[in-house]
Amino acid sequence: MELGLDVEEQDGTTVLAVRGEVDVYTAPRLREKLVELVSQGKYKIVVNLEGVDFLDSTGLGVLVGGLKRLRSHDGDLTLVCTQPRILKVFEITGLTKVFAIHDTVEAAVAG
Amino acid sequence: MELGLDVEEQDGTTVLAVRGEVDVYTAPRLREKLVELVSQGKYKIVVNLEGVDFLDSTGLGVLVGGLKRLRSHDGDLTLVCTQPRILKVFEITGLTKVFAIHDTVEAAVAG
Amino acid sequence: MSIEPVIELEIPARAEYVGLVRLVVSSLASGRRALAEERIDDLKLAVSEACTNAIEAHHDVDADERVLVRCAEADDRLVVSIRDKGPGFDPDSLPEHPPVTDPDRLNFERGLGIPLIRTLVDEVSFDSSSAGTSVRLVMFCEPVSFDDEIDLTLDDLAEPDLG
Amino acid sequence: MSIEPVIELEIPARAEYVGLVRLVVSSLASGRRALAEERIDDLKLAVSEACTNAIEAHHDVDADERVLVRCAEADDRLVVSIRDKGPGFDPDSLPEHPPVTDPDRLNFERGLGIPLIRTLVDEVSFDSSSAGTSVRLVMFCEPVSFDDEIDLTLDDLAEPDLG
Ligand SMILES: Nc1ncnc2c1ncn2[C@@H]1O[C@H](COP(=O)(O)OP(=O)(O)O)[C@@H](O)[C@H]1O
Ligand SMILES: Nc1ncnc2c1ncn2[C@@H]1O[C@H](COP(=O)(O)OP(=O)(O)O)[C@@H](O)[C@H]1O
Repeated sequence: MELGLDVEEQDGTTVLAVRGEVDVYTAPRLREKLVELVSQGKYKIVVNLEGVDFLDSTGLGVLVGGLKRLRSHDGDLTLVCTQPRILKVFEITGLTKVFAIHDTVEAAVAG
Repeated sequence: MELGLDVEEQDGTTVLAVRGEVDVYTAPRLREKLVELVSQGKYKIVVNLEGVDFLDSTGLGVLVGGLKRLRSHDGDLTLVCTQPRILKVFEITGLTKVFAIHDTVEAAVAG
Repeated sequence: MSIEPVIELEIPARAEYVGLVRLVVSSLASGRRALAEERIDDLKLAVSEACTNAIEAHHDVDADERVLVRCAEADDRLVVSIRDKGPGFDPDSLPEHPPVTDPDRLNFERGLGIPLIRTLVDEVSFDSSSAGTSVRLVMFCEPVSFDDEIDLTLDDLAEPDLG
Repeated sequence: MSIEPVIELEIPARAEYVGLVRLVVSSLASGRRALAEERIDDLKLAVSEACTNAIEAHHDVDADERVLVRCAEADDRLVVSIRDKGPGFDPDSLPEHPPVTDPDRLNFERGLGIPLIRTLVDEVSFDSSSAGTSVRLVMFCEPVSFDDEIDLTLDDLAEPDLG
């Protein structure tokens, strides 16, 4: 199972595009990537979930951990997601109130 | 598992387009369709395998049976197939020598 | 309602095999016309969460242990059970998270699996002891389902119209 | 070479479940970088043929019987075995088909499964008795494989160049 992780800079914001399935097997790679970006001083991160086919609670946990880490640097982690089945996981868990979720990368970068 | 079976007439030839997986579970439906066409007096049949993802020996058997049935009516059953993984099954079993296999429906209809 | 023969899938208790379990369950569920795509996704996620827990339960025990997934198909339901030989737990006394509006919420990366399972499937039951845990998930397949019942308003529950 | 833990999939002996077996095997095989897509297709077809035979073997016995598929992963190979409790057979005394150029060939719709299996995988062995049959298929995953060996010409087999 492959997890695609592509990083791009846009107007001073780091956009991390995730592709594939985020689960207990692949989530550690997402966590490492977020830790790496923070250690490089990237404190404004947009995680683009549009290419994600599956996201479970382990993936949610990694995103919560990332947000916490960034907040501690006065940064932010926001999301791009329009897929109903992925949004649903945020809704059920109430995390739509924790994350800013945008429809497009442009909107997310504009903040 | 769905097997798609679409029938079309082209210049006096019946083109049967097969989609999906042809195996022990779905092959009976292919057989029934061929029997039905023959009983309707369709003796020139082109089976288009371009939409087939998987074909096993049960599928081969149904095609051999169809060819035999049509030959007994002085008809013919020819194939359209360019996918290497499907062609391979005909090659290994030597059935490339039994069936006329064409690259396009047009070529098959032209005979 | 007759319970149909069962599919059994046994995997090593390792994270890399959860995807395979999802594949099997969603393939079986896709064969059910009565089950909408959205509900297949729900079942897939619930099974994945339960499998993840089963695998994690073995981390402290024996990495060579195995997780057994059984899928039974009946006319009106799909039943998936996930069994591990981990240390067991009490599903009714799990810690609660701070409300999502509390900044302290960010200190909790875990504990979302079982709440998700409870929301996603029609029925869930846990059978857990120190010898292991079995989680049983039920998804009804009939068009007239649970959801419709829940959507009943008080008016619907009033006296039947005898006219 | 260590044999890794095994995946077991048990299905009812019914045609509708062969697709599930293919899905599981090709998903496992796809996880192996060393296995080219073409060889995954070969393994998938061979497993499918063996499963079909296992299921058909039960038609005369007991429709409630089950077929067990085990997949073992090792560094250099994938091993898939398919076990049934059918009446058994002798793989070495199967009838031969007329040559494909013989018009009589069209009278034979069956009997292609085992020849296909033998061609598609690197190793196959049958263990069959009146209590059932077990077919073991081996696919090597290393880049330097069987094919290269078979491609050796007589020249290659001549005395080594000691220069
Ligand atoms: N199969 C299991 N065996 C043992 N403990 C379990 C099992 N499933 C869940 N638990 C316990 O319940 C807790 C909550 O599970 P869950 O809600 O899925 O969140 P998470 O797995 O992220 O902690 C787990 O941390 C674990 O302690
Ligand atoms: N697992 C099995 N149990 C019993 N008989 C088998 C089994 N596999 C194969 N056979 C026998 O060998 C024959 C040839 O098999 P095969 O080459 O796959 O062709 P087919 O299945 O189309 O007949 C079968 O018809 C059957 O009689």
